[in-house]
Formats: sequence, C-alpha cells, structure tokens
Amino acid sequence: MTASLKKWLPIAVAFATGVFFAIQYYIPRPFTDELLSDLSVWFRIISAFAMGLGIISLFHLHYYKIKRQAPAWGFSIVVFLSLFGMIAVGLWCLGVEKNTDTGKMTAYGWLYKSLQSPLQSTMFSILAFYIASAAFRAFRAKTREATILLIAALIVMFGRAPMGEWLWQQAVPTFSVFGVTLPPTIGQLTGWIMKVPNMAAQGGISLGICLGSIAMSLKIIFGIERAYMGGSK
Amino acid sequence: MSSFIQKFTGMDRRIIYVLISLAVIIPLLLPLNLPVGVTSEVKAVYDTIDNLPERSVLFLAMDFDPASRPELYPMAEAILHHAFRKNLRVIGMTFWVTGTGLGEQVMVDVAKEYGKEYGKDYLYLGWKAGDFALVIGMGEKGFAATYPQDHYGRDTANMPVLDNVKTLKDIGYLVELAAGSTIGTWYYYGKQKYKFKMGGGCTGVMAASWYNLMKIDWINGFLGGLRGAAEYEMLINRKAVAVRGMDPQSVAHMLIITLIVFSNIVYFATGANKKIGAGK
Amino acid sequence: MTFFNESLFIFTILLDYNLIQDKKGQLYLNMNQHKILGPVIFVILILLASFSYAEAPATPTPATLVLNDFKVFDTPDESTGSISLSWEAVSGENDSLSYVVYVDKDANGKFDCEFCRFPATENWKKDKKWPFWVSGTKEGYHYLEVPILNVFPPPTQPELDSKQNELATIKSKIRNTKKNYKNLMEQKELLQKELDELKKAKEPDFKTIQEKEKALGNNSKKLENIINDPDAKKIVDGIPVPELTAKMRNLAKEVGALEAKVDQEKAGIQDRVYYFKVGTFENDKLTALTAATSGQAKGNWFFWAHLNNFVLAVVFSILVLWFIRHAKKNQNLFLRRINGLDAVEEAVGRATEMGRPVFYQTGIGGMSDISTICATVILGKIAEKVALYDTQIKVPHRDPIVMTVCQEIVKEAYTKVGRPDAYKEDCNFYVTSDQFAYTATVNGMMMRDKPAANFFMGYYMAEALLLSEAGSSTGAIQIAGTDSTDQLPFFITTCDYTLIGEEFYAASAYLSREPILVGTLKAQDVGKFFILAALVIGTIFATIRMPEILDLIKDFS
Amino acid sequence: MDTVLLGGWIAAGLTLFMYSFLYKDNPFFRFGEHLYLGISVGYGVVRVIFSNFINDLYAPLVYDHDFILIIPALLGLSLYTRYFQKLAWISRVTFAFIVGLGAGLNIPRIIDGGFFKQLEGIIAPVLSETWNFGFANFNSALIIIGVCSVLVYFLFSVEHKGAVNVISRVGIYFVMIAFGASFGYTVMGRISLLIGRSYDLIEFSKPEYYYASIVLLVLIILVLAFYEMYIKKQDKQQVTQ
Repeated sequence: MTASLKKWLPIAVAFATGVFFAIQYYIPRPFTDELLSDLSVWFRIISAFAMGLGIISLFHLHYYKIKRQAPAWGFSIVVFLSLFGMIAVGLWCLGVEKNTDTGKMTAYGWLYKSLQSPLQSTMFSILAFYIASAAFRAFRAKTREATILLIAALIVMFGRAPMGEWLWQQAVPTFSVFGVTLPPTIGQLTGWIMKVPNMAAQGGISLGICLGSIAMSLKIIFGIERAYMGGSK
Repeated sequence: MSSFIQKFTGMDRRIIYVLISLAVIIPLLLPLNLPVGVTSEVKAVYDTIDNLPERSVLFLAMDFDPASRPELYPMAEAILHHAFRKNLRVIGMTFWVTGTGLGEQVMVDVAKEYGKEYGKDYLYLGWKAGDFALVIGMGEKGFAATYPQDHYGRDTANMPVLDNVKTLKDIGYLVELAAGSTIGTWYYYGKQKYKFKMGGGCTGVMAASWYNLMKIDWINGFLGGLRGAAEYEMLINRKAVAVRGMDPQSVAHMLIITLIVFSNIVYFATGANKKIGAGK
Repeated sequence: MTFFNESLFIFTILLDYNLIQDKKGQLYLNMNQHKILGPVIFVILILLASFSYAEAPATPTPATLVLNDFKVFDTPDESTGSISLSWEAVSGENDSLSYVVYVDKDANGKFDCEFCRFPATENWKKDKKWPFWVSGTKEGYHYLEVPILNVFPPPTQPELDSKQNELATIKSKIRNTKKNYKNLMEQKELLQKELDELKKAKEPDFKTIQEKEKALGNNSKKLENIINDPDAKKIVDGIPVPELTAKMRNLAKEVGALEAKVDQEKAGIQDRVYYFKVGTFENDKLTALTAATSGQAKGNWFFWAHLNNFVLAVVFSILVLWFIRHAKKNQNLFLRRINGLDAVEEAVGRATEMGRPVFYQTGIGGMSDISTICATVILGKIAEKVALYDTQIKVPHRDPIVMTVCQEIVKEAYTKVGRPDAYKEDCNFYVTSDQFAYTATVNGMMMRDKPAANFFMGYYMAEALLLSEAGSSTGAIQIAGTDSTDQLPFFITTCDYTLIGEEFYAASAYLSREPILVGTLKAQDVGKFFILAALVIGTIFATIRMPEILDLIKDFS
Repeated sequence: MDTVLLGGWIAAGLTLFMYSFLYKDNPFFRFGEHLYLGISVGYGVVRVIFSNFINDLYAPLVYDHDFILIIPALLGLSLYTRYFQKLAWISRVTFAFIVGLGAGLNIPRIIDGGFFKQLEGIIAPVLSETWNFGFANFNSALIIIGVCSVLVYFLFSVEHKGAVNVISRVGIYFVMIAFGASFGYTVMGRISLLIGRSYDLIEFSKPEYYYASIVLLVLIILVLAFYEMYIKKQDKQQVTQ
C-alpha cells in the first residue's frame, strides 16, 4: 500500500498541478489569476526553506576542507568569515540596505555595494577577453560551416563598430542603379543579416525549442518522464 | 617560419588579453571621436517618446544590476534626459533587487539636472517582491494599490505624478531596460492584457533575439547594447559615456577582426588546412 | 452627407499613397509622411464637415433609430460582468455624428443613465483583438463594452474601501513603527550634525541651513507624532500592545464580512438583465433613439479566443500519447545521429583514462524551468555512464532545490548500474545563487581540478562563455546543450559538441533509447510537419491577402 | 579613512584580483573568489530571512492569520525529509508539485507566446499587393525558406540523406550565419563591460584616491612575480628529489 502510494502520489501531484495550471490559461476567471499570484508567494516560501539545504551543503564542503586540512584550506576560512560576517551584519541591520529617511546606506548595504558590485562587474567584464580569445581560436575556415560562421561574424563585427562604418564609406565607392544606391553600407548589410537570415534561423530554432519544451512538459504531466523524482522505475 | 606560425596560431591567450586591454584603455585616454550612425530600431524608440504629449507618463522598468550597468545605465540616462526635456512624467521601478540603487541614482541625478520635483514629475517605485504579480497588480488595481509606498517609503496614493494615471493602461510608453528575461514578464502579464506601448533596451548579447521580439510586435523598437545607447545620445544630442565608449569599441573590434583575418591567412598560407582538413 | 462621402472617396483615390493600411486592416491617413498634404486634407475635411453641419435639420424630439444588426450580448472571454453592444455603422457617418448609449435596469425606465457618448469615427469592432470565430463580422461594426460594475457599483464598496485603508494603516503601524522611529532618530542625528557644522562655518550658507532646519522640523514633527501616540510609543519601547492587535483582528473580521457582502452585491448586480438604448447625436442634439434592448452578463468558463491554443495543446497531447502507444508496439524506431550525444561515451571514457573528474552543470534555471528539468534528466543518463566507468562526477549548483533533485537522480543512477556503494552524496553541491560568484568559483575549480570533460546543459546566460572558455583552456572535452538561443553561438565556438535547441530536448530519449521516449520524438517530428504546412499555407493566404485565415495560428491573449 | 576612499581601494583591489585570473589561477584570485562566494551567500541568506521568511510567511501568518501559508511551509520543510531514508519519498511530492507547475504553466504560454508569435513574425506575403516581387518580399521568402530548412535539420526520425540532407544542410548554413552574426553582434556588449570597468579603474587611479589602481597593480604584479619564482623553485626541488 505505502509502496504504491510512494510511487503514485508524486506522479498524481505532478499530473494534477500540471493539468490545473495548463487549464487555468483557458479559464477567464479572476480567481485563477489570483491563485497564480498567490502561488508566487508559495514558491518563495518553499525556496526559502530550500536555502537551508544549500547552506548545509556549502558548510559541509568547506568544513571538511578545513578539518582535513586539504590543500589551500585557508581559503575555506575566508568563505566562512565572509559568510558569517555578512549574515551577522545583515541581521544587525535588520536586512535594511538603506535608511529610507536619511538616504544613508547601512553597513550591510555598504558591504554589499563595495564588495559585491566590483566583484560582479569584474567577473562579467572578463567576457571581453574571453570573447576575443574564443573568436581567435574558433574562427578558422576549416569547413564550409565554419567559413560561413566566420564571414557572418566578420561582417557584423565590422558593421557594428563605428570605425568599420567609416572605413567602409571611405573604401567602397557607391554607384546608383535605378535610383538604388549600391552597394549597401556595412551598417545596412549588418542590419539585413540580423533581420533576415538571423531571424530565419532564430525562428526555426525557437520553433523547435517550443516543440521540444511542450513535449517535455507533456511527458512530465503524463508521468512518462519522472527521472526528476529519482526513482525512474 | 613554421615555428613562428605554430606559435601564432597556438598563441598564448594571455597575449590576446593584453592586446584587448590596451585596445580599450588607450582610446579611452586618447579619444578619436568617430561618428555614430543611427539605426531604425533606436529611432523608433526615440520617435515614440518624442511624440508623446506633454505630461504623459513614461514608465521606465530598469531590470538590470551592477554587472550590466555599463550597457544599460547610459540608456536609462539618455532616455530620462529625453523624457525630462519633453516634460514627461516618469515612473521608474525594477525587478532586480540588486539594481534598486542604480535605478534610484539615475532618476535622481537626471531629474536634478532639469529641476524636476519628486512626486510631481517623477516617481521611483523601487524593488518589491512579487515578480509578475506586480505587473498584474499594476494593470488591474493600479500603481498606488500595488505600491502603496514608493522606494523611500512615502505614500504614493496622492502624488500628483499619478494624476489621471492609475494603471498600466494609462501610461504613454513603457521602456523596459533588461539584462535578463524580464521582457517576457512585461509582455505576457502586462502588454498582452493592458495594451500599452512598449519599447526597450537590452544588453548587446540579447540584441540579436530582440530583433525577433520587435518583429513579433512585443516592442516597437529597442536600444541594443552600448551602441544603442550611443545612438540615442546622438539623437538627443547629448554625447556622454556611451558615445565616448564607441572609440575603444571600434579599436577593439578592429583588433579582433585583424586577429581573425591574420590567423586565417596564416592558416591557409602554411597549408595547415590541408593537414587538418582530413579531420572534421 | 453623400457629397462628403464621395469627396472622401475621391480623395482616397487621389492620395492612394497616403492611405496606409495598418495591421488590423484599418485605413488611416498617413499624415506624418506628407507634412503639407496632411493639413490641407484636414482643413478640407473640416470645411466639408461644417457644410453638412449647417445642412442638418434640427429635430425637437428624437426619432426612432433603427440600427442594423443591433445586438446586446455578454462580453466573451471574461467573467467580471460586462455586456457588449454592437451594431452596423449607419451609412454616411461622419464626425459630426456621435452615438450615445443609455443603460437602465428596467425596460420602461427613464434611461437617464448615460453610459458614454462618442463620435461615430470611434469604437470599432475591428479594433478589438478577436479571432474571427469570436468576433463574427468585424468590418463596419461599432462595438462598445459596458462593464456593469462601473456603472452600478456595489453600495457597500466605499465602506469596504475605507475599512481596508484603516486596516492597512494599523498593520503598517504595528509592523513599521519601530523601524520608522529608528530611521527618524538616525536622520535627526545626522541633520543635527550637519546643521552644527554648517553653522560653525566661517561664511554660513543660510539657504542650506534654512533647508536643513526645515527638514529637522519635519523630522521632529514626525517623531512627535510617534511619541504622542501612546500605542506607537509602546511599540517603539517594545511593549506589546494587545489592544491594537485586537483592534486589527476585529477590523480584519469586519473587512472579511464586508468583502463577502460586496461579493454578494456584485453577484446581484452582475447577474441581472439590463436594458440599453443607443441614440445618435447631431449638433449636440439627440436626433434618434433605438428601442430598449436587453442583455445579461454571464460568467464565462472558457476563453474562446484561446480556442486555437487549446485545440493545438489537445491535438499535440493526443499525438504524443498516440506515438507512445505506437512505440511500445514497434520498438525499432529510426533516430538520426546526434554527434554531441555520441561523444558522451568518449568523454566519460577519457575521464576514466586520465583519472580526472567530469563536471556537469545544470544551468541557471530553477526546478520549474523545463530546460532545467531536461538537464537533470540528462544528468541521470550521464551519471549512469560515470558510475559504470567508475569515474568521478562533480555537479556544482545554484539552486538548492535543483541540487536536491540531482542528488536523488545521481544516487538512482549509481543504484541502477549496481554500484550504490560508489555514490558520494557531495558530488552534488551548492555553490551560491549569485550568477558571477558561481562562475568565479566554478572557473577556479576547473583550473584546479582540470576536469577531463565538461557538460553544460540547461539554460544559460552571460556565464556561458565564461565557463566554457575557462573550461576549454584546461583542455577538457566540452559538450553543451541549451535552449537559450542567445548563448548558443558561444557554446558552438568554445565546445567540442553543442546540442542546439531541440536536440537538447531530444537528448534524454536519444541516450536512453527507451521506446516511449523515442516515441515522443516522433510526435515532435509530426509537429514539425504541421508547422511546415502551416508556414506554407499561411504564406499562401498572406500572399493572396486573406489574413483572417491566419487567425487560426495567432496569439489572442 | 572615509568610506568612499576605502570603497575605492577595495573596489580597485578586488577588480585587479579578479583580473589576475587571466594570467593564471593564483592566491589573489582565490581570495577574491572565496570572498565573493561567502559574501553572496551571506547576502542571500539575509534576504531570504527578511523578505521570504518574515515578510511572506511569518507576518501574514501571525498578523493576518493567513493559515493557508502553512502548506508551502510544510512543502518547504518536506525537502528535509531526504535526510531520513524512510521519509525521503515525501520530498518527491514537493518536487512533483514544482515540476508539475512549471510544466503546466509552460504549455499554453509557449503555444501562444512562442509558437503562434513566432509564426506570426515569420509569415508574410511573398508577393506585393500588385503581384510584384520586391526586396521586402524576397526577404520574407528567404525567411520562410530559412525557417523551413532549419526545421528539417531538426527532424529526428527521418534519415538525413537525399533531399532531406540537402535541405538540412541549407538549414545548418542559416544557423551558422545566425550564430556568427550573433557572436559578432555581442562583441560590442562585452567590450562595453570592460570599458565600464576601465572607467572605474581610471577613476581610482586619480590623486583623490591616492592612485589606488596603479599602486595596487604594481603590488600585485610584484607579488605574483615572487610567487612564480617561489613555485618554480619548489618544482625544481621536487624534480631533484
């Protein structure tokens, strides 16, 4: 009895919630919309509880590093110090980042702003270096596909940079056929690539994704795909 | 010779990193002032704002965080300049808690320049938990009901900035500056139902797919990346951070293009393609 | 009147280029493009309008108005009590004519409640975004929606509103007073300090001082308000205020009762029959009036404009179920090769040879995102291979719920291949929810652990290139699969194999070769044929200018 | 030391720490990385406590007696049953709820917002009203051809040979153009980020910050150089041993 309950209850729950919230879209009743917005609160509460699991996992990992004195365990202490320091300061400031009357930042807000912001933006900006090195390595005309990739990338890069536009204007003479100026500017060419072939491929890929994602959703609702519950059988 | 080529094609990434940083920093210190052309999608946003009647409301959703600040902050700045010049009312808010301060900063800074009064000419709602439910709330019940208090904890109910503008249905234009997927929230829960006009701005990486959004009429135009911001700055004739950023952009682009072209020339000149060509 | 119409017609022919058809098929004059012609036409139109204005005879009593196809009906696709009116436009309408709509609860009532008045050029049915199966004929019909609750608001509503406000005030008092007080005190101190400094200066800036003093005055007024209120004072001092809480509870009860009452009233208002009369106004005089026509609002249970969506969902569900049934019978369905997935074996094998771990990432999404679910399913398949080859797998996470699910999945995978003893709980571990802190940590780990293989599955944002480029610099075999079209170019350039969009969704079926999963792939293929057909047929109808047919594949939300 | 100055030095320092990763993994980066990890988790915990637990759960429960919120609280708590072997299955109910919800919400919204919206954007007349074939028509025809061929590429149950192979090849070419173009388009955005950081670093190298960036840069380079020598020495010793 319990064995079958264990097996069927999750599947039944997935089916019921899935069908209900799919159908909700077709019911023009305000209470269903309200239900949806209430549910976002539910979600936040569940994820709040889940945060504990994350903390346990993190704690576990770094605690053992320190305990076993694994290589570079000192950095795990940095994690604990900054973690507990931040929590302590946050609690002390009652989770407020800024005093709304004075406009002054609290210690919690200050820590966040002066530590997290530069770290975050710097990590993000490393992309500038990586995109260059990825382009350098990957854009070789090895195959026909790679050549097409390379040419499209070169044209768009050229067209996006103001200097590219300017150079094109200087270097390429224009002439007029039936009142149409030819050749198009590099900016126009870039725009065309973005709006036509790019659009076509994006559209095709997106339609495929839509199909895949609907099929996946159906598989979940019908209980065909239940690997996410661990016991798939 | 062949050792040079090998060295070049297998060049240490770190050399590229150094070149890129030089390509950015040198033009920043010694500007070249290259011209910037304006694209139609940016012009569409500009025109919509430009044609709004005086005192109508521009709703500015600033859904970005410090990490995407370099691209989106100049957009917010440029759009606000334009809006305040046109004497529009502006309501700002954000879905990204980490961007709360940025949104406030840009609104207050630009408003100060034009002597605009808080509560009368502009309003900052700040961040609030609730995600799409907030959009539904603003569409159904209105701004004052969804945000009884603004970012500073002041009551929004009787603010003159909200005169005749109760819900999302009454706004003149909504501009969504997004570093993530919040445009979907605005569209599905907002525009689809309340039929306001929407435009936007996004990071460079998202721009490619935003062309698509424009085509399917989610937005009527958008600013793509720093370039979009620079174009907007050109349109409002106020050259600032974004336009200045175009010089290093050009140089870095040209550097990357040169590297790619050169590596391909080397690749073919040495017949490396024939050796590897048998592979995939 | 006819003269006016004819002249407009001639104008339309003359200015063919200026008349633009917008998406909804509505014609309008493109005044923007012709800065001179626009005003000229406008002036002429005004003149013509004023001619007809002068010609209109004054009628003392309204004549009976007979509108073609005048209908009063429940507004479709909503359930808040709204009634719709539609009628065919009277021939020869122009902007000197306006319509007026009266509503009454009684067929023989006075009809003195004017709902709205609008010029005959406004409120068209075709402006309403409706598919043809909801709207019927659209062209040339006026349309008006009457939200009954706006016309006859429930009598108890104001009382409810005021009680709700009161309740909100008390709630905010209980919850926020302490915080407000603290903030105000801080502000007071700050202002005081600033003032002192300003006054100390050699040349005091009197304007600023005045401002600061004013702010200080406001501040102390607010503080006084708090201190003078005994309840607030108690809250500030941390003394419990049971009276206030009790008051709040009572209020909450009252509000609840009132809400029920308002709901009841609303139901009463919405459910009854209403009568409408439409009149025409010319020269600010009521010229004609229809007979009273009745209508009643219904609470609808189906969104008819979403019918196409619903049909598609049902058809696709049936398709999927059918192919699954079919697949059970016919086990050998053909599947084309997907290179990236054939390489999984190679990647895991290499990791075993080199004695290095396999890194697997599930992307940025939460557990309710379909791509994350898909990524966790693929993880199960790869973990089986890892368990078989006796390699190590590491799965860093950004979402604790996804982590928990993945722990179950990996555990199950080890059990399935008969090696539950080799499973380590901490192979799935939480890093942080912050996008770039996660990236920094994982990049650091890649540099140190030098994984032999990296898998990037699920939805990614800017971190995609950061992770995959760092991974490629350590020389790992990299396989990516994502449905985020924005990031695909970066995976393509930095990874050895990339599953593009739908290939990523097909991965679990491909790897497991389970007939029922493969069956759904077949259903997806049939779906693609449907799309291809829709594209071709849609294009044909678009080309022969029959856009109504395209309603069938349009979004009407 | 005032907070602005301190903030400037910290920001400049951390920025350079993180950039040092581009050279190689090193103690500076590792310090920054671990600090960032701790700070971000700590920040998240505090946010969760105040906004999720207190605002969403505690306050409505205690002040408004909104007892329905006990259900998500129980669902949340049930996640912890996985630490007890016998009860572990209960957590699956929560997973099922979350996953089912996602799947259910997904279907109709994807059909309207993805499927229909895409089709709407793709389908356009391939001849003008006067039956001419203009540039705009050429573009819309090209888009339709592109979309169809990409879809053919994604066919899984049909062998890619003959006509199907040719069409799917065309599809792949479209995809490659799109990826190349998107890549090229993105470069600008990424460089912008670096420009943003550079502005800050330039700002922090001004006299009012006591040349923070420059001082720190030199320091970091020096320390890294010594560190490198130290490591090399150690390696040599290991080899000789």
